[in-house]
Parts: sequence; C-alpha cells; structure tokens
Amino acid sequence: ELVVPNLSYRTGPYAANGIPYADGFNDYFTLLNERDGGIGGEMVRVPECETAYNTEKGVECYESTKGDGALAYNPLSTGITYQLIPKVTADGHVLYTPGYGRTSAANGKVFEWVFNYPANYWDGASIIEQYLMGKAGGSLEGKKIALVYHNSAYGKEPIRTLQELAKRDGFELELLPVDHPGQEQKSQWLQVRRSKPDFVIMYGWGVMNQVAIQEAVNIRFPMENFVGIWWSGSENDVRSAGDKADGYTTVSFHGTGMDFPVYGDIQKYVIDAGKAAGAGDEVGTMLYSRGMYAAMIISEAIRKAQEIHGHSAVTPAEVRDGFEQLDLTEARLNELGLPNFAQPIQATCADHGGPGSGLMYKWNAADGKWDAASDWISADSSVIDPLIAEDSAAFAKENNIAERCN
Amino acid sequence: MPDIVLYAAEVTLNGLMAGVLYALVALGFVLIFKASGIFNYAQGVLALFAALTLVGIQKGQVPFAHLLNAMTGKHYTNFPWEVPALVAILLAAGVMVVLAIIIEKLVLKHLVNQAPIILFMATIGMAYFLEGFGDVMWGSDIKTLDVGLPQGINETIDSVTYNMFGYGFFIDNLDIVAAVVAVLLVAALTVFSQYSKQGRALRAVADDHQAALSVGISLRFIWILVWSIAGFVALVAGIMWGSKSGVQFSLSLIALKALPVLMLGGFTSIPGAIVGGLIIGVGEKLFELLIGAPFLGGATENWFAYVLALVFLVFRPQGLFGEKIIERV
Amino acid sequence: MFYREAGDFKTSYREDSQTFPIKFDRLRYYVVLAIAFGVVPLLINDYWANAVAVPFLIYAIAAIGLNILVGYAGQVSLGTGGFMAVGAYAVYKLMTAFPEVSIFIHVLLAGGITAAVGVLFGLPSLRIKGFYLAVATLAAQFFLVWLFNKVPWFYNYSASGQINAPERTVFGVFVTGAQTSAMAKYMFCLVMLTIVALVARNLTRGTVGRKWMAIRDMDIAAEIIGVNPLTTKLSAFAVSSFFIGIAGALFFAVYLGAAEVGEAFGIQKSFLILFMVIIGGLGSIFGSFAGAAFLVLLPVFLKNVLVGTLGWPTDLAAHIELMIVGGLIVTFLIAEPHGLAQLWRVAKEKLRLWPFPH
Amino acid sequence: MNDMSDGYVTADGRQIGGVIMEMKNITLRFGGVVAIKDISFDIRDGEIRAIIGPNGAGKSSMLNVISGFYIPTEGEVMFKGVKRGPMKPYQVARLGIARTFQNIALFDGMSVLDNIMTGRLTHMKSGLLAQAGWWWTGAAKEEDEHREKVEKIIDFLEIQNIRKTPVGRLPYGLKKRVELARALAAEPKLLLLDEPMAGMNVEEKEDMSRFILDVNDEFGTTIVLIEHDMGVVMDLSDRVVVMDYGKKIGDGTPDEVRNNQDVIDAYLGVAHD
Amino acid sequence: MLDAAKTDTTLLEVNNIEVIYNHVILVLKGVSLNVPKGGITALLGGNGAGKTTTLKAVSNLLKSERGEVTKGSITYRGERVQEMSPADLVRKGVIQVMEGRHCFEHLTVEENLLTGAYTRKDGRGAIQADLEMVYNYFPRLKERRKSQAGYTSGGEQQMVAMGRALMSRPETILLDEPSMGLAPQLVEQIFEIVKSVNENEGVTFLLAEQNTNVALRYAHYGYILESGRIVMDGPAADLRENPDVKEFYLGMSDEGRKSFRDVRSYRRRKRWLA
Ligand SMILES: Nc1ncnc2c1ncn2[C@@H]1O[C@H](COP(=O)(O)OP(=O)(O)OP(=O)(O)O)[C@@H](O)[C@H]1O
Ligand SMILES: Nc1ncnc2c1ncn2[C@@H]1O[C@H](COP(=O)(O)OP(=O)(O)OP(=O)(O)O)[C@@H](O)[C@H]1O
Ligand SMILES: [Mg+2]
Ligand SMILES: [Mg+2]
Repeated sequence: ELVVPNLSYRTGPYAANGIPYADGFNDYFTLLNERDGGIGGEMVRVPECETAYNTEKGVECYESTKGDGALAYNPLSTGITYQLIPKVTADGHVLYTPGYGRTSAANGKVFEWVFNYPANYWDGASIIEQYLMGKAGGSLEGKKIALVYHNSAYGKEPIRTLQELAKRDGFELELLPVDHPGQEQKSQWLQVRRSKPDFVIMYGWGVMNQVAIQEAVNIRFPMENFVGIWWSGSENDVRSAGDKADGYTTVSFHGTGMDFPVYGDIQKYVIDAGKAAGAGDEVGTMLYSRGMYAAMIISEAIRKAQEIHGHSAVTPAEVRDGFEQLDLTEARLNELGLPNFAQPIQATCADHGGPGSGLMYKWNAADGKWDAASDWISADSSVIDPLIAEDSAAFAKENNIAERCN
Repeated sequence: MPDIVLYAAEVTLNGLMAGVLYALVALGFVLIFKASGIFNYAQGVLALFAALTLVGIQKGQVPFAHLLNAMTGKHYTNFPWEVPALVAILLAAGVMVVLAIIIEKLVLKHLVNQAPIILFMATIGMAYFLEGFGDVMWGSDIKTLDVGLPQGINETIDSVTYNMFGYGFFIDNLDIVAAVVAVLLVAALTVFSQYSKQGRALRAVADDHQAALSVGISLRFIWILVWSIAGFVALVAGIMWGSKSGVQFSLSLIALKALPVLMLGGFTSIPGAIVGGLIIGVGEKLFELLIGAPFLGGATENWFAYVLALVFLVFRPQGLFGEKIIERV
Repeated sequence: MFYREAGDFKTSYREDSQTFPIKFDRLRYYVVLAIAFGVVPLLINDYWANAVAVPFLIYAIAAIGLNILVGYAGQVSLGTGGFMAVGAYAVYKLMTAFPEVSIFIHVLLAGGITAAVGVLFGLPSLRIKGFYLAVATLAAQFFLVWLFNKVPWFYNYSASGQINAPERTVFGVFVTGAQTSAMAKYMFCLVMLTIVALVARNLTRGTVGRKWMAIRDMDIAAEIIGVNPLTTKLSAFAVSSFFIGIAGALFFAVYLGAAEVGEAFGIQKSFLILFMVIIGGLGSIFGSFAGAAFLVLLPVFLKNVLVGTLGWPTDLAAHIELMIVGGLIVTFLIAEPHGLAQLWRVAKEKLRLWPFPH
Repeated sequence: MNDMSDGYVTADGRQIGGVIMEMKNITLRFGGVVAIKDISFDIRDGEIRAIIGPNGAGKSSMLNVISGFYIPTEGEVMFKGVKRGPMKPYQVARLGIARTFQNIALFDGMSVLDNIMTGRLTHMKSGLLAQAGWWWTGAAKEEDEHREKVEKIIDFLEIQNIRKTPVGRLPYGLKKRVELARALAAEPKLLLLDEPMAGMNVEEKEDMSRFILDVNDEFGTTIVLIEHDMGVVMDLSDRVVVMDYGKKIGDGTPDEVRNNQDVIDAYLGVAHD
Repeated sequence: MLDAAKTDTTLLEVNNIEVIYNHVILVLKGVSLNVPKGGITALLGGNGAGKTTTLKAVSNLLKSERGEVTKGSITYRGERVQEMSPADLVRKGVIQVMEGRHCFEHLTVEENLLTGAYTRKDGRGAIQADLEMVYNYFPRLKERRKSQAGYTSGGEQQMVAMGRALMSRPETILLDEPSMGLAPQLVEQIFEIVKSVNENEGVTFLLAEQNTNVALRYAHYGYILESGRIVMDGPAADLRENPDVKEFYLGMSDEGRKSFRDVRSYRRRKRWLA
C-alpha cells in the first residue's frame, strides 16, 4: 500500500479554491486504484487532512500523517510549505509544490527533499511578460504594467523578477498591494483607472481575485490586457463578474477543459462508480485539473521509484529518487490520456524546478470555459536562474547546508 | 483644475460610497448593541449566512445536500426550480427571523444579566457555529449572487463630469443603490429607536437587563425583534457585498471593515453608523492616495481606518454620536 | 471525604495566603509538576509535541499574559496577535544579529521589547474604555502586521518575506531549527511557562494585582482610593505584553520555525487567545491553563473522532467541528460564565460539602 | 462659628483642634445644573462634621469636591492652611483622605480581604519587580505586615467570617461595613462617609455608630458624615452643615441646627426631638 | 387602619420556599407568607436576612442572578407563577421596585417613567395623566425630567424607580427598601404615597424595609425574617408592642429612644482598642 496524504482545505477563507483542487487530486488516485489496481500493483491510499489554509493545522496534519509511511506532501499553501521544508528535510519526506511554495526550492543542490517543477512564481512572471510583449507587438519599451498583488509573501514573489524585467525591457512597473482578504479594492482600481497602465498583472488568491476582476470590469479595463498568475485564474474568479469578464487571461502550467481522454476514464471509473471526492461537477475545471496534475506527477514519480528500486512497496526515500529522476515524456503523457496536457519534465539532481513553461488561457464567458490563447511559453531562465541561485545560497548559508550534486 | 485635485475629488466620492457600504454592516452591530449591550461579533457571519440562504433559495439548492449525500450515497444538488429574486429575498428575510427566534431561545435567554464580555464571547461562539452551519447547509463553494442590481460605472455621472472637467468620474452603480438603501434604513431605524415605545424599551434593556425585566419589558420579544432587524440588515449588506465578490466565507470578514466605523460613530448611534462610515471611507481612501501609496508602499487602508477612529476616540471616548459614558460615584 | 480544610489550620498569614491553602490541592500540584517535568518528556513524540504539547504550553503563556490584561486589569485587548508578532520578529532580529547570545536571553529580551510596544499601544486605554478600547486595540493588530509585512528590515530582506528561525542550542541541545527533538522543544517551553506562571501568580496576589483588579472592578473608585490609573493600566499592558511577547517568540522560534506575519499572527490569533482566557476563566491563572488546553485539544480530538474514528469526509467533519466548537463555547458560557476555573471551584466547593448537601 | 480659631470643647468634653480643611465659596456646575452654590465651611481636626439636606441638595457632590473627584467651578479648597491646587483623586488620597460611597463602590470581583488590602495601597511600597520576586524580594514580608493591620480592622468591624467571600455576594449592609473597613485601612486623617447607614436596621446602625465613634475617639480621625437618619446625625456629630438646593442654609451644633427654622422648613419637616 | 373587609382574600401566597444561589448557596430555608389583597405587608429583617431574595423569588427575577427556587411554591390569585416570565407577571399586575434604584442611566427621567408604562395598552392619554400624577407625587422629578437618570442624585433615582412602578398601574407592588437613602420628610412622604395609593387605588403592597419604625407604622401586617427563616409574624400593631422588636428593630428601650452615642457604653469594647 502506498500512502499519499492530501493536506487539503475545504473550509476557511480559501475553501472555494481548495475544494476543486483536492477533488482532482483524490479522483486521480481513485482512478489509478479502480482502473489499474493502483501503481505497480500497490493500491494508493490518500488520507485527507483538513488544514483550513492554516499553518498550525497544516503542521498538525503533517505530524499526524507522517508516521503512516507518507510518500509525498502537497499542501497547496505557501505558508505551510515554509513550515514543512525543514521538517521534511529532517524526517525524509518529499514535499511537492507545483507552482507555489518556495521558489528557490527549484535548486536541488540545496533543497534535497523539495520539488516544485514544472514552474514557479518567477517563471510565471516571466511567461506573462513574454506574452504581453507579444501582444504589444514585440516590445514593452515605454509601456506601463501594473501589478495588483496579495500583500503577503506569496503576492510579493514576482516583484523582484518583474523589476529585473522592467529594467531590461524598458517598461514601467507600478505596484498595487491589496491587503487580505481584499474585499475592498476601490483605491487600487481608481489608481489603475487614473494611471492607465497598458497591462495589469494579478497575483491574487481567494476573494481578492473575484473583486479585482469585478472592479476591472467596472472601470472598463480591457479584459484581454488583464492577466493573472495561475492562482488567479479559476472559473470561480471570473464567474461572479458575469459576461463582462470575457477575455480575462491567465497563465497555466497545464491544460484544462474536457478534451483529454483521461476524463472519460474518470467519468467511468470514478464518478459513475460513485467514488468521486466531490459532487463531480468540478471535473475539467482549472483547479481540478491542477489537483489532478499534482497527483499525476506524484504517481509518475512513485512509478519511477518502483522502476529504479525494483520493488513496488517503495519507501519515502526511494520516492525522492523517483522524483529526482522523473522523466515525463510526451509519449508517456499520451499514454496517460493527457496529450499536450503538460510539458515534458526531465528532473535531475540539481534541477527540481522543471522546464518553467506555461500557456495562456483566455476566459470565454459565453461558453463558460477557458480557451487556449497561446502555445507553451518558456520562462526566461537568464533572469530567473541567478535569482534562484542567490536565494537558495542565502538559505544554504543560514542553515549550514552543503551543496549536493557536485 | 489640476489633475490631482480632480482625482482626489473622485477618490473622495468613491470613499463616500465605500463608507456607505461599511455603514450597512455597522448598522447591524449598532442595533444589537443598542438593544442589549451585546457587541455582536457574529454580524459578519450573519451577513454571510443571509447571502448564502438567499442564493440557495434563489437557485433552488437542496439544503444540507452534502450531508444527505454523504449519508445516503445519493446525489442531490438542486430542486428543479428557480425562485424569483424578490420572493427569494422575502423568504431569506423570513429565515433570518426564524434564526433570531432560535438564537434567543438557545443562547440569549440563558445569558441575561451577564457581563458584556461574556455576551461578546457567546456571539463569537455563535459565529463559529453559524459558519459551520452555513457551510453544511449550503456548501462552501463560491456562489454568484445576482438579484438584478445594476453594476459598473454610472454613465451619466461619467459623461456629466467629463463635460465639466474633462475628466469623467467613476461611480459604481451598485454603490449608488447601496447608498440609497442605507439612507432609507438609517432614517427608518432612527425614527423607530428614538420615538417608538419599542425603541425606548430597547434602550432600557441595554442599560439594565434586570430593571427592564422588572418593569415588564419582555427581553424575549425585544431580542427577537432586534435580532430579526439586524438579520435583515445583514441580508441587505450580504446582497451588496455578495454582488461584488460572490458569496463565500470571506464575506463574513467585512465585519472587520465595519468595526472602525462603529467605533467612530459610536456603538449606540444609528446615524453615527452612517456618518462614521463616510468619514472612514473618505479618510482611508484619501490617506492611501496622498500618503499611503506614494510614501508608505500602499495597503494602508486596513490599519488606517482603525488609527483614524482611535484618534477620534481619544477626543471623544464614546465616539462621535455615542451615548456619553456615565462616570459617577 | 478526604477533601477538607478542617484539620488544616493556618498559623501564619503567609500560610493562609499561599497558592493552594488546602493540603490535597498542594499535593496534586506537586504531582502535576513532577509528571510534567519527569514523565512527559520521556514519553513525548513528534506528534504529541508538535500537535498538542508545545502549542499548549505556548498558548498557555500567551493566555496568562492576556488574562493579566483582560481578566485582572479589565482592559479588553484584541491586539494579541500583533503583540505576538512583535515578540516573534524581535527574537528573529536578535537571533540573527547576535548569534552568540543565548536564545534564552533573546526570548526574554523579545518579551521586553514587546512590553515597550504594548505600553505604547496601551496609552489610549487612559481615555478609552470597554469595547471601544477592544476595537481600538485592533489598530495595533493591523498596524503591526502591516509594518512587519512592509518593512524588509524586519525580515532581513529575505526574498519571500518569511522569517526562518536559525538553529540555536541551550546547553548544547537544539531548541530551534529542524533538528530539535520533541523533548527539547517541550522542555524549553515548559521551563518558560513555569517561570511565567510563577511570576504571574506573584504579581497577581499582591499589591500590583490588587491595583489591577481595582481598576477592573471600578476604576473611578479605585482612583479615589489612591490607585494611579496611568501607571496601573500601563503596567498591566507592559506585563501582559511581556508574556505575550515571550509566547510570540517561542511560537515562531520553537514551534513554527518559519512564519509569515499575516498568516501566523493574524487577527484570528487574537480571538483564539481571548477565547482561551474567557473559556478558562477571567482573572484566574489556572483558567488560562484550562482554556489553552481546552482549545488546543478540542479540535484535535474532534478531528480524530470525526475523521479518524467515524470516517466522515474531511470537509463535512471540519464544518461540523466548527459547529461543535461554537456550540460548546456557547454552552460553556451558559453553564458557567466565569469559565472552567469557576466550574472547577464550584465542583470543589461541592466536594468539600459532600456527602452532605449544604 | 469662624471665630473659634483654636478649637473648642464638645458637649461630651472632647477637645477639638484647629481647622484642617476649609471650603471657600465653592460653586459647582454641571452644564445648566448648579449642584453647589457658593458654599463655605470648615472642618476641624478631630471633629465629626455632618452634612445634611434634602435629596439632590448637593451633599455627595460636596464630598466629591473634597475628595478631588469633582473640580469646583469656582472657589477653593484649603487643606491644612494651604490652597489645594488641581489634583488627581489618587493624589488627594495620598494626603490622607479616605472615603466611602453612597452607591457602594466595592471591587466586586475581589474577596473582602483583598478589598480591604487595597485600602492600604498608599502605604505599600514594593513595585512591580519586587512583586514578581515575592519571597526573595521582600514583597511577601511587606504583604504580611500589612495583612496584620488589616486583620485588626477586620476584627474591629467583626467581619472575620466573611474574610474570603467575594464581596459581590454580600448583602447590602455588610458591603457598607466592608467599605468602611477599606477606608479605615488607609489610616486616614480625614474620613468621608456618604450615607454609611442607609439600608440598615436600628441594631446595625448602632453597630456602625459605635465603629465611627471609636475611630474618631481612638485615632482622632476627623470624620465628615452624610446621613439621612436624624437620630444618628444629631447624636453623633459635633457640628452640622445643612444644604438645600446647593445652598448652605445652616451650620452649627446639632441643637442650633435642629431649631433653625429654615432647616425645619426645608428638610426636617417637623422639629426633631 | 386595618380594613378587615379588604383582607380576607389572599392575593399572593408564598409556601415554604427554598432558594439556592449558584447551585450551592442556600439562602432561604423555607419561607412562607401570605399577602392579602388590598393590604400593606411588611417584610422586616437585618442585612442579608433574605428579604430581597424573597421578593425576587416572587417576581421571578432570581434566574438572572443564577438563583433558583428549589422547593415550595408561589401562587398569585391561586395560580402558580414560578414558570412565568417577569413580563407576564407585570402584565398580571405584579411589579417590583428593585433595591438600589436600578434606573436606566442613559434614559431621561421622563423616559424612565414611560418605560414603566410599557405593558399598558390603554392609550397615550391615560399614560400622560399618570405621568402627571407621578410628577404630583414627586415634584422634584418634574424639574429634572429631561436629565439623564444616571446624573441624578441617589434620592432622585429612588423616586424615579418608585414612579416608574406606579406608571404600570399595578395591582401589587413589591417594594424593596423604598426609604433607603431618602431624606426624612421624603420617607414619610413616600409612605404617605404608599398609603394613599393603597387606599385610593386599592393597590396591594409587599415591602421589604429596614426602617422598621416607619414600616410598622404604615403596614397592616409584618413578617420578620432572620437568616432565611421567618421568625415572627403578626399584625403590625402587635409587632410594635413586642419587646424584642422594640429592642432590636426599633432601638427603643423602656425609657424611650436611646442615643446612638450611648450604644458604645453597654457593648463590650473591642480587643484592639484596649
Ligand atoms: N456629574 C453630574 N452631572 C450632572 N448633574 C449632576 C452630577 N452630579 C450631581 N448632579 C446633580 O447635582 C445635584 C446634587 O446631587 P448630589 O448627588 O450631590 O445630591 P445629594 O445631596 O447627595 O442627594 P442624595 O441625598 O439624594 O444623595 C443633583 O440634582 C444631581 O442630579
Ligand atoms: N447573586 C447572589 N449570589 C450569591 N449569594 C447571594 C446573591 N444574592 C444574595 N446572596 C446572598 O443571599 C443572602 C440574602 O441576601 P438578600 O439580598 O436577600 O438580603 P436582604 O435581606 O435583602 O439584605 P439587605 O437588607 O442587606 O438588602 C445574603 O447572605 C447574600 O450573601
Ligand atoms: Mg448623595
Ligand atoms: Mg435587600
């Protein structure tokens, strides 16, 4: 039996986002169990633990599940991730944080137990910038970009990157912080209305997203010029603004929508069998797909570990090897029923960060779905790699960590 | 006119509008405080619960669907009907009255004559309970709330001001509706509490539970009455805020925006709620514009509202319109 | 029948005013101490330390601190989260600036710094009273959180804005950082709690405590009797913040290890600790312990029962857990508004009379 | 009366000293309400001085002026011959002026013993740090010393058996007694009593009278007494000030006051025996 | 003075009640009394005897102080009232004037009086008329009608509390220490008011009083309560002649009233004074 705890949140201020993610995560493992009899013949158990997006509860969940032979953790919270990094390092568990968490964990030389491929916050900023550059006709010179961000560690992540990019590409960056929870954003949007930026980038979470999109609609900011990071791009965020949100764009590091063969299996083995984690109405949505993506990566890493070590009941340490040598090819994705759902990943000892690429989705209000608005875009590693090296070096120094992989 | 002045004028107007929205929430607090000396922390959750109920009724959701499904293994979600907005609002108001009756019966009745802080804590307990209850009853996903209120920029104001100053002011239609509703509510409630017999009884209860009992005021009736009204006010606030952000847990946090308003206007004054709201709304927006954003890195609104209220309080410890705190020996 | 004061005569005022005047109580108290210091450390594992014991000890410190302010001096504060943040950031700055100084001293200094901040935010209490003051203290809460979030100096310019506790030892044993053993964490916090509880007890049983209580019960009369409201209120703020600062420092350095201010020290924390104080019993040190234990254990317990034993879906369990916690709080307040401590006292009073009613 | 510059001898032969407190042309207004109108009188060392008058006459307000809680709108308060500047009530308390309150102002959450111990505040020295140390810093020792004095007062007022009871639970009359104990614990020079016997039956009033007389007698404590029971006032006091509607309408020995026609009209109704 | 015709029906009957506070403190240990219709009944006793508790037990105000009647019964017009709310009782005509004033501090004097008429349904005119009646009884209140009650003097507050009760047009008034803190002529006045209300409006009174002297002059019947038990009862005239009552409650000895100054001499002097 393989144990992959799901530290989820279905209550609290971010429940609306936590639910579809957790459902996707659970349903994918249920699918593996029901259809394939688990991974490599071992059934997967996914004990769920409610964190309410609260770090203390997150720690409690970690402590209560870790004795159970847990193979990997995916808490979907940057705060909890920071708590867990030292703990998993000491205890020997994998912490997998796709698209969130500590960005510099992409450096496997310092962070042995943490993986955040395929992309991180800084990648996201770079991808969005490149997309906007394309929209602006190839150059952002003299343009103005406003960043509306959640005034927390998470929201502040892209600032450094964007500042570097602004210097290089000659655009002006305007910072507009929004305090938790973000119900009142009049000041920020009046400011946007006045300073008329060409583009607005959003790093938000929870209710802040909905209010921001609504306010942008209200001031008639052109939706195509309003781009959110992947955490600001779920159906929930755009729906409450109605038709006017049409055109709002978000970046994602995986596909979404119902066009993937795997959904047929999920429908058949999970939902119709009455084994779905949720009501079944979230299947194929952005956050559901993301939860499923995380589950898929973890299961592939486990498979890899089984392959490397030659037995099916793998240990947490062996799963770490699986993560580190993960080789997710296009062919494998096709096999999984997820063609072009994600970019191939070839992890190494040093590279825990993946390709750092994403694609843009535009909200189609009429059909109520996300339409792809670009092909895969890769982050500009020349800007991001030095930042990662700097931050991880600082962490290594603070914690007396010797670099690996040399 | 210089640009910054025009802009400041626009920000001020929007501040006024935001203030009205805060006042809507603060009103609920004032009512209950006035009638029982209870600082009702659950007011925010009440607004959430009211909005959830409204949406649930409107969309024909099956209450407790999740619980039922978990127990029976079925898949209930919705009834095959939708309810017109107005009817749904009336039904939701009815639910709030029922809730008031239950709260009186299960909680308040047993806490007559207790210290204010105990009552305050009881309302926090209630807030927890209601939050969980609302989730179980209606689910914790985001719901869009649409009762047909206009939203978005008001074209008339935009074009009029554009013609006058060459700069169109932005005022949200929803805010205008909220302002009208708030003013009506405040006027009605002020008349009720100052000039009616029930209003007088309500203030008596706030002063001294026991003495009120001894002259034959039925605490039960007064409390049900006020909590029902407060529930209705919460419903109105829930509609306004919910239209903007969808209905979800965070809606209950608007209470935090109302507290400085309450403090500044005075816990016991209905007109104080609106005046306090306006001052806070304008104050925090202007501060953010003129000092917060340019010099302090922004996002100052949350604390500034409190600090502003605090400064007022140092000069008037009972708030602008609150009843003077009687200090005698 | 053995629970009696009869036969337990006091021959001096000192004996009469001691903490546990009844022999049996005194005995029980020593037994508890012995278990806490001698038995628990040997049995404790990661789960119990991190999920229950350490948070309990730290919250108990914070609750004692807040109880001094609210329960003894009658000044309701909702700024506890903010003050804990001061403690946390102070200890972080001290730990990184002076790595060679003992963490023990840093924690105490962090308490001292918090005390200073507390006095500053306590100044309005001279004019503002009751709920107005309670709401006013939220200004401290929001301002402090904003400040620590905004000024990079506080988090040593780290890219993420998070603070991470470096590794520190006491007598060569790690007490902070990832390598800390469950036992070390537990013992460090336990020692701190014991000191704090002792000091709090001493302060509250003498003149200082009486001044606080006098201001609480009737401030005007107290002033006419000769209590200086300025120094009395501010001393309450200082002492309370001192303890809360220590709790914040431990919470960050020993318990969490890494923290982000808005998340770890938000307004929810303020409410949580106020809850502990009130459920436990205002104006009772024992109550602070009881309240902290209750509110740390209850959710863990409920979660284990609902999810672990009954196997409910986590979200349903979480919602019902909220309902139960809320419902229990209300039930408790109705049953005994003066908290667990009073419940305990009444039980003892009954026991003393038992088996004869009245 | 003001001609007796160096005291006088009372009817029962006690020697009364010089003026220790003098109220000069005190006026006190609250918005439109004039609570005290241009009143002057003095209090002499060792005497029992009563203030009487109908309800709302301004008696309690006068006491509040003396104890520094109200600042008079006009006029001045002379204490031991010097003008008392604007002072906070707690500073006045440190001058040796203690009082009881008309609407009992005990600290409800504290035990009787603790309430009385607060009375000794002005005499206790150990500060915050000393308190924190308790045994090693001597705070415990100081506490014991004061406790001993307080116990004497407890014995004196015969409230031993309720020592540990929270005052909130006590019946009215006992509360009044505890209040007196708290005031006595301060070992005041000047003791202000605002209706100490309201709500008591005759037996209890007798007890209270005895306490008041004993305090006055043994320690030479000067006492200002407000009381509506004419029997008590006439029997206990040496001199009486009579107020009506904020004005002084009489001042003199009980006998003088009793026969003053203004006083009879305004207050007594019928001449008291 | 004692009108036999009025007193043959018992209005209020308290039957052997026990009251416990906070689940542990036993205060009343079996108190029984009868209040006849149209009479003035006095409840006398020292501090802490349980007078207030008895009155609150009748008016059902104990619950809000965490007290409860654990034994015995209370009937009004033969109907058990223990389960009724205080408001129901007021509607039935029983109102209590609480000890220690209990005014609504933030309401003006006049608003305080008007709350007394809360349960009345007989229209504005009648209420206005009664307001005038109360002002007639207490002219001082008319002067202060617009002041917040919290700022009036102790005696004025007592008048407000009395006036407020009269405003409800009650059948029975439970008066707790009406004379406390009132100037002598006002005490007489209040009792005169009690008497005239009793005689003219036929209102029944049950009053707890410390001022035994006045109480027994105006009451028809008296009960003496000591530490939770009735120790003596009888017509007021008889009680006044009882030597023990004279000694302990009236302060009279054979040679008339003794001086408060003299009490000291016959009591033992305290140890610490020696
Ligand atoms: N703080 C205040 N604000 C307004 N009016 C006040 C204040 N204090 C007292 N008064 C008024 O001043 C007058 C005198 O009040 P005071 O309490 O001194 O009367 P008193 O002589 O003690 O009467 P009693 O015998 O009834 O206690 C009263 O009419 C009272 O209403
Ligand atoms: N809320 C309470 N909790 C506990 N004990 C109480 C409470 N109220 C009263 N008691 C106790 O009940 C007893 C009777 O009190 P009660 O107030 O009835 O006396 P009383 O006869 O009215 O005295 P007084 O003349 O002083 O008003 C007292 O010993 C008192 O300590
Ligand atoms: Mg007075
Ligand atoms: Mg009484």
